[in-house]
Amino acid sequence: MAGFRHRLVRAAAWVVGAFTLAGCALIEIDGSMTTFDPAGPNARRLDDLFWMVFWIATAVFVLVMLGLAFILLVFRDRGQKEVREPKQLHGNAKLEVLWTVIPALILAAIAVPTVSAVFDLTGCDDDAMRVEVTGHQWWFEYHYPDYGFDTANVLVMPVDEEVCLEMTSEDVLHNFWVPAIHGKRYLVPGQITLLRFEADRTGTFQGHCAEFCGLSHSLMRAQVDVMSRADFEAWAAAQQVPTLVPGEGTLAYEGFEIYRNRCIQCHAMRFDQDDLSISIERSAFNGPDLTHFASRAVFAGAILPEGTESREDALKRWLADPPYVKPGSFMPNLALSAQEIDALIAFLGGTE
Amino acid sequence: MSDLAHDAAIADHPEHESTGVSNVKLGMWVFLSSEFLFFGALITNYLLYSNRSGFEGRYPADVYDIPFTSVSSFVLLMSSLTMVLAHNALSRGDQNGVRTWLFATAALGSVFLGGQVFEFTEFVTIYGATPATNPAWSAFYLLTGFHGLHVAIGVIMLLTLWGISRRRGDLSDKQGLNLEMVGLYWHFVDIIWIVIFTVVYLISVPPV
Amino acid sequence: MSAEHQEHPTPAQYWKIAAFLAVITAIEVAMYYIDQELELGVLNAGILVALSTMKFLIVVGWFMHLKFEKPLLSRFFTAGFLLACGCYLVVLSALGVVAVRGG
Amino acid sequence: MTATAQRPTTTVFRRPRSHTGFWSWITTVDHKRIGIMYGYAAFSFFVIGGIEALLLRIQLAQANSEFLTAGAYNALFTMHGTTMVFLFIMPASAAFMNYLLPLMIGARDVAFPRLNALSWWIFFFGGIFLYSTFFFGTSLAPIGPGGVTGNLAMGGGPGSFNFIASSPDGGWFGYQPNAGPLYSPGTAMDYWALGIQILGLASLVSAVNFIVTVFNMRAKGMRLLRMPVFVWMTTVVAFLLLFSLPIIAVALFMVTFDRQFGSVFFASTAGGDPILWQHLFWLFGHPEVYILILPAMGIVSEVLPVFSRKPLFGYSAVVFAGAAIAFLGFGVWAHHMFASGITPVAQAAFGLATMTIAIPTGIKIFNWMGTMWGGRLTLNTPMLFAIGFLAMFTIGGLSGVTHAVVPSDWQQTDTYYIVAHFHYVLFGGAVFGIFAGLYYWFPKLTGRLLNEKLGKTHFWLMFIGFNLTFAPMHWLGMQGMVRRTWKYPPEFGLGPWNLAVTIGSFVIALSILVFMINWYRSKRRGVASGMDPWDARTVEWMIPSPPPEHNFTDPPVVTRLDHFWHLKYDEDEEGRPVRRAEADALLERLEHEGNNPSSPIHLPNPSYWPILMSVGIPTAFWGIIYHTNTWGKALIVIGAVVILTSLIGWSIEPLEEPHGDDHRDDGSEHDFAEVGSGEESGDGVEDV
Ligand code: HEA
Ligand code: HEA
Ligand code: CUA
Ligand SMILES: [Cu+2]
Repeated sequence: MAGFRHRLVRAAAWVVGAFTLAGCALIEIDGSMTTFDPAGPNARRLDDLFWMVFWIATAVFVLVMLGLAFILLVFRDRGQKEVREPKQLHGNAKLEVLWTVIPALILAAIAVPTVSAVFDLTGCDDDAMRVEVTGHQWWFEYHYPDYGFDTANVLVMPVDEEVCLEMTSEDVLHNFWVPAIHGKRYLVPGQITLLRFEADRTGTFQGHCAEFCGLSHSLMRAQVDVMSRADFEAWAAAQQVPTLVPGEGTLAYEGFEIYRNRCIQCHAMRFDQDDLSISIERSAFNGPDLTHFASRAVFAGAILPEGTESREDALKRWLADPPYVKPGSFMPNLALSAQEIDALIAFLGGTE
Repeated sequence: MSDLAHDAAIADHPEHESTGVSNVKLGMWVFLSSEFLFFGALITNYLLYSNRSGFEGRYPADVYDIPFTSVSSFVLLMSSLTMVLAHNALSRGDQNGVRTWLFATAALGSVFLGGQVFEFTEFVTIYGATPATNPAWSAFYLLTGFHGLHVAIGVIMLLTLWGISRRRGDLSDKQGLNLEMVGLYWHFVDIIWIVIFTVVYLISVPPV
Repeated sequence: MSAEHQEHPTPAQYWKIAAFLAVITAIEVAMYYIDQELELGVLNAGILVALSTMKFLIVVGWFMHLKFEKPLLSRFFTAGFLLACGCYLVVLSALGVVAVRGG
Repeated sequence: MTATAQRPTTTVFRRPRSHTGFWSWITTVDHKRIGIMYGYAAFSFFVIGGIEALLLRIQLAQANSEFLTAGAYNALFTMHGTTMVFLFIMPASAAFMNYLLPLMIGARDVAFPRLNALSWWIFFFGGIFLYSTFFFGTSLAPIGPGGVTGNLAMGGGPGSFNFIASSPDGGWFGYQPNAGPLYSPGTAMDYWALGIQILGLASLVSAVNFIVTVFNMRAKGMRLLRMPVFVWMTTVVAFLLLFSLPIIAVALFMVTFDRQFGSVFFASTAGGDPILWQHLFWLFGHPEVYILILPAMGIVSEVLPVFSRKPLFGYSAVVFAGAAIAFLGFGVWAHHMFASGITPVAQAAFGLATMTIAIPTGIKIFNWMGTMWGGRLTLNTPMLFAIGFLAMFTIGGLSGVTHAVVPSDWQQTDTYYIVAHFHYVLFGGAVFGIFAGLYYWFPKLTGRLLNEKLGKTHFWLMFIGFNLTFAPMHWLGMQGMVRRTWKYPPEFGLGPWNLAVTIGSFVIALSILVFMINWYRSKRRGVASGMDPWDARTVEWMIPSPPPEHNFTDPPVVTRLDHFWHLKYDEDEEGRPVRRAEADALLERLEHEGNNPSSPIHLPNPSYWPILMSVGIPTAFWGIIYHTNTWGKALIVIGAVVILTSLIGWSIEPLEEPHGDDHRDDGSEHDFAEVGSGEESGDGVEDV
């Protein structure tokens, strides 16, 4: 029986080790994409469901493993002389019924909250504010029908009220995911899918395109700014006004010229002089609307600026060679000179 | 099922537990049962897309030539008759009958294929409808095309058998079994067309 | 050939069966034109499906001799058929809804 | 081999006669040799797929790594998934089925030996075809709306393409329209679609073959409910293949037509529906995952009883649970699409359907534990792997149930939590099961035992490495690490655990190396195993190891489940086995008779046609990819001609050498009306 105790000790050691490891992990990970820190009722509902099923599954697993461990410790053949041949049991109808019914019951218990949550959490309330989300390779576009402007990469929404995302894609499948606010939903070309967004805490939340959508799927991220209703209205108002054409002769104006000759092919922009404005429809190919570019914390699919990088450096890198930063990028390398880049940065810097 | 296999073994096989159905025949039926899922998928595509509204250009159902297709369907249906007559002749040892009916079946099959070729060319030339026109047409061509392919393969097998019986004057047991198998295959292709003719041609109406 | 316990139909019977099939086909085509006039819609579809099912069963049962074969064969055959119907109907209904608007 | 003798050579269509050497392998129709070839091919692809995985892991070892380009990464995970599923697990299972099915039901061979060879060669050339993409395939930057093309970085860098990157990169389920003509231009995805098409054809042929074999070729008394569970699972899998492959075949044809012939099934611009692809793929794809696991479950059901010295607990329950899993498996596919916007009704229905599968699977798990309960457990390597399967698969299964809780799957889907789930079921399940089988039947294959020390080292290394690799993925997924991501930023804080995963994957690699060494050494210098090293229960152990070409000198007449065991053991009044006095004499007799048949035995002849025909298929498919230019068209024609000629050759090939006193034919005098109809020759093996 010494061997038996020995084995127990070893097993215990393993378990402790595993748990400490897991513990470290919990501390170590800051988790800006974690699903365990919900910031809204929907995400919280999902979180609760997960832990419910997680603990049930864990219980089942532990029971099975205990059974297995017992069997291995007790019935293992250690070459003892005295052990006799085992009874040749062929089965037991009662047991069969038992381990058919019990799992069935457990599953039924899981099924009830599952189904109710499915129906509660799909679709939107009709009076919810609509935001039209369009997926592109590799960035998200947001259109605010009630206010009539477009923005990109950063989704801005008011706190404590439901916002209904009406989503579609312009090219391939994408999958819009902001773990803190709700689960995922595909963006399907030619179809509309709905996602009910609601946050009960202001702040900035990270998101990511979760469906494989080609070369730069890994670089298709999203950011959500949740703010008070008042701040949101202010922001929306600011977004509605067209941006100023910089004064002649300034560096910014050179940048404006470059925009008009080159960038305009893909990037729409609304100016205070209407005749200059071009809208998405008029642009040959649809890149992000740059009207209020400077008001967005991140750009290029919400991947830039990286870490502590300054916005300038990030823009420099990007404008110098987009496909290098983002493989397959539909924005080509325009072979811009250093001062052309500076001019553009100056111009874009002014688009508050 | 175990008893079934057992009876069979007692009944007509001293050496094996077995269904009492020859391997080839059993295999053929098993294979045919999977063909249902093949054509099922093709028909599903067609039903899905022929009921989606808002496609470019015409829908197949707009341009079907029902009288023409009815005739070719009738032809294929009758080829099943000739096929079964060939098989029947074989079991009566009437080798000439076998040869005649085999040829008749192959001929009818070819007529059906000709009809399909004609139909396709008509659609392409008159209505400019190609697989690229819209998903409904893609589905139409894939479905009817694969059915046509099955018919073509059947015709080849029929002619091969016919050729063999011409050369050897009669069909060996093995060839005989092959004839039965080709028969099963042929009838199956026919019943698939029975479904296609009804579901795709007669029922389907373009979405409004 | 193999393990058929009942009697084969005779050629005469085969001709009769074929004639019957031909008649059904004729009725089907007729239904098509009747529907053009009367707009029967679902009813028409129902009738047509019923008729073609009849044809289907006759060909399988007599021409393919399934009626005279060991039940095992029909079991396989129907298994494939039913599975196909079941799965694809679900696919169709699922897609029919999605197209309108996703949840 | 006793069954060989000299005979006059005749006719143009002589059948090949060599029984040793290269040609004998090329032309063999012996299910055992075909099984062995399947096995080696599958394992080679495992190594390739594994090395692809290791490359993925090196890239992901730390944040923002640039070891691989984006294109290369996408290509590698696509090829890794495709290889492991279609070129490793499936053929590995096929290897066991081919080798064991006839032996376990007491048959001379499968019902259609030549078709069997055909399946194998089609698979083999299918694999070659798929991998030829590395040399011939191209994949280019996507073509966006308005015909604008994406751009690749000039002169290297993460944005550029390279050797690896020019192979399929649409993911193993090639979602549309991303894998379509616009967004994956170039030929790589065509290689993928057509390659899987070929592999599917191979499996379909074997499926028919195995079903007929099981229903018609069982030795006398081997009723359906006396068959070993592995045979049952083979049958179930054969039906799953039979009914699910046609679906993927159609779906792949649609893709090929979209990409090659301008149809618009999935072109969203023309109104094509990308979700249709998902339905068709998963309608195949979910049955597929049970195709991958059920053989392993069969293997485990053979190994556990032997090393518990008890019969399988609840035999019929285990069998019917297997069938139930397969049946339910056709009704749950949309659980891969919970986030795709299908209606709440559909989501709920498929969620519930998915959960129900836990019930039959549980029945299996519990019956296996019941088998071990009160037994006398020998914890040698095969047993360890079987127990490892039990534990690891349960984890994977339970995480599967957490996906079935639809709303929580909205968070999990497309993250590493899913990657964790399916590696626990695929690696912890299927792969552990396969290794259990390898250690268990190696003596049958070679007459030698694999080395236990190395075996145990292999097991523990693999067990630890496996958990180190895949357990953290659960955590990573819930921390927001999405799948198929080539890079992740440091601020997500995923680095440390990804490093652990990478280390784990190399530990697995090491364990596989140990196994390879063990195999290599034991094949030559392993301890002789004798005929019945494990005191086994099933009839494949009633013949010498390695088995003679004709398997059974006279097929067993089976009296009950575990026939062989009951020949060796009686039960005392307490129901405990007592070895019969004559048991050892019996074994000796069986061994002697097995090797020296009194009367010559009829076996199907080898044939050239299967391999020839299967060369034609990839040839034609290469042609399809390049059909726009003349030599493409030429290839199609050549392929078609090769296939047709071999078809004709096949059908008029003489069933035996005329006047040959070599009895290796299947009895052309066979009356096909009744199976085998009495006379011994060929035992119903039809030379088709
Ligand atoms: C061997 C292959 C295999 C097997 C056996 C399974 C088994 C199961 N799988 Fe898995 N699955 C895959 C391979 C497999 N899966 C793959 C490859 C994918 C990803 C494809 C891709 O996206 O690339 C996937 C993805 C996948 C998804 C989609 C996730 C997503 O993409 O969002 C889901 C969702 O429901 C799922 C569920 C299940 C369930 C419920 C089972 C069940 O069969 C499990 C049943 C077993 C148990 C439950 C454990 C034992 C039972 C007991 C101990 C009884 C008591 C238990 C209870 C009462 C709960 N799987
Ligand atoms: C049975 C199937 C199977 C198996 C066995 C494996 C085995 C492994 N898998 Fe795989 N995996 C899949 C099926 C499988 N996988 C599927 C279907 C996908 C989805 C693909 C997709 O998303 O499209 C996937 C995806 C997948 C991913 C996610 C990629 C992504 O989403 O970005 C990762 C990442 O870590 C991964 C890792 C591994 C590792 C480390 C192993 C290891 O266990 C491998 C161990 C084997 C070896 C290491 C080779 C043998 C060892 C040697 C030859 C030793 C000598 C050689 C050297 C040391 C170089 N797999
Ligand atoms: Cu968009 Cu991934
Ligand atoms: Cu699944």
